[in-house]
Amino acid sequence: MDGLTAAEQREFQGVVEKRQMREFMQMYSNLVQRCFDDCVNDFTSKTMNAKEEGCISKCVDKWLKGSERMGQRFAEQNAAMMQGGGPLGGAR
Amino acid sequence: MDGLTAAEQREFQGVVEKRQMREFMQMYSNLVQRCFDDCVNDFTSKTMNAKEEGCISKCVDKWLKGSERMGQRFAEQNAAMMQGGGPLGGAR
Amino acid sequence: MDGLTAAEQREFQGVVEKRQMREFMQMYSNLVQRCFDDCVNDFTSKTMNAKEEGCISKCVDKWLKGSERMGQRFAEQNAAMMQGGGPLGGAR
Amino acid sequence: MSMFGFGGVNQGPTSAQKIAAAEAELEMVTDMFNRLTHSCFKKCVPREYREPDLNKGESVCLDRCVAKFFEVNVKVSEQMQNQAATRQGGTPGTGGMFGM
Amino acid sequence: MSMFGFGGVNQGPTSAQKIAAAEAELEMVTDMFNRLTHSCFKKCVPREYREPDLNKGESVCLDRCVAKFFEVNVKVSEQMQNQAATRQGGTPGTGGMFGM
Amino acid sequence: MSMFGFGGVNQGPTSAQKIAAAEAELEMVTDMFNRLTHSCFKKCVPREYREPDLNKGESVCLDRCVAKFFEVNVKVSEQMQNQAATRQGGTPGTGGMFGM
Repeated sequence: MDGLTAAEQREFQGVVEKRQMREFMQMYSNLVQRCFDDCVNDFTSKTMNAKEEGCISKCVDKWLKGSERMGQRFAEQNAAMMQGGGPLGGAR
Repeated sequence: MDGLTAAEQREFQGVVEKRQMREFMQMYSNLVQRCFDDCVNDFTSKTMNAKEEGCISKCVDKWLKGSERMGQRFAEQNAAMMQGGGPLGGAR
Repeated sequence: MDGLTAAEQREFQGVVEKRQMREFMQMYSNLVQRCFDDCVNDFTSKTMNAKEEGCISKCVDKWLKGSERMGQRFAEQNAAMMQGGGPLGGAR
Repeated sequence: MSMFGFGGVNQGPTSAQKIAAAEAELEMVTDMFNRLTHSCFKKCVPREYREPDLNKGESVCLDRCVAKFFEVNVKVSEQMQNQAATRQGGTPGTGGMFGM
Repeated sequence: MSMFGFGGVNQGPTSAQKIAAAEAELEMVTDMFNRLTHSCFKKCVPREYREPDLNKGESVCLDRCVAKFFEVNVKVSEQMQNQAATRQGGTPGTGGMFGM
Repeated sequence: MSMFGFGGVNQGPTSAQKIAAAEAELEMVTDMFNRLTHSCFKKCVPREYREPDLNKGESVCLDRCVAKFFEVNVKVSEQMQNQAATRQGGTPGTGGMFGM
């Protein structure tokens, strides 16, 4: 963040960390609901069958890997946006 | 909530009550939108026909009863989780 | 807002303005995501084709015009509700 | 300014309480508007977006959709107030009952 | 009261910290309940709403759906704790990595 | 740090204002990332989840999807700035116009 003094940077860092904890919780709850909706559709029993368990595990893996990859692409685009001076007012 | 003194319990109770009011508002707004989306699809007139009115009323009933039933199952699962010491870090 | 003194009105006005800025940001982010979901489905290249660009532009126009029209109808219904004394407790 | 008869803010509330209540009501109206525009746009405007302007059918549909959303809002509010009376007390499924 | 072993709130936290942690946990449980009711209602109750009461099938389905949602919650929590160990450090895709 | 040319925070803002603006921008970027990952995962990764890793097609699709989301974000921002100029003043459909 350009334009912040050292003290302001430290304070902002505290804000970012608190926010990251909330973001992680939000991502975790989204992930549980998304994989539940996609993988669990058989209510003839109240415990998961093998197919559902496998689906949940792969859904979580795919999401974590996909989210990581998109995070890298996002950072690259964001950096390019900041240098290139594109008109994305909000992200500068 | 284990580990809270009497004074802390009282303060926390205040937090819970304020939150419950907001939760109720949120649940009410969700219910209006959900039943509207499911029941109202005919825009040849600007007032509801009998079929739509019946659908809205049953949708609200089904939701309140379903939500109550799930609340009971949720409380049972939550309690079992707390005794059983299952690894759901967040809910303890 | 009936019942507020002049000073309270001014303070409330400040609240409304801050909230409007946030609402505008929220509406903008919703619009980007809605038009992206509706218009962009071809990932054989990493830039938009002509059809997608046209779709995005018309999607934004339709949304802004539709949102404006619904805002007018909403204000009329809201005003009627306040005079007519309908039982919509929340909106009075 | 009381909602569903809850919370007696009428006995001489402080400025802060009056402004908080006004803000809560604005939040409620804004939330309702956001939900209404989302639902009615989806029901009345097909996703092909053939032209930039709203055509006749879309415009009339949006007008009627707003009116019907208000009607549903009133119906649900009445239904819950009757049921809350018969259940004498809080609504099921709120925070309090999670074995906390 | 620690979640996923994060944040050592055990070394004599202040009242404010203890209440904040209790509120964070209530938020987490309420959020889970809201998501669970949304998903299970959609999976177990068809939208035709033929009668106002829950029929046998819908009731049994809701009971099992709640149980399975808890099971998935535990499985995902375990899977992420194992993976967090192997990745030694923060989870990818959080705020910090947007080139900020 | 001004967004869409609003709010002149450049005339010697206080620390609190500078940090609030930085936090608002972080909120905006995080919100955009959350929406982008939601939309692109749904468009690029089929729900059968046959194997735990991303296959070639899914990976290339996600890369291109991120790029196109940014492109749309820029296009919409430009379109609204042009229209805001022609409408000289607030954007329709915001809080202010609910007969309040």
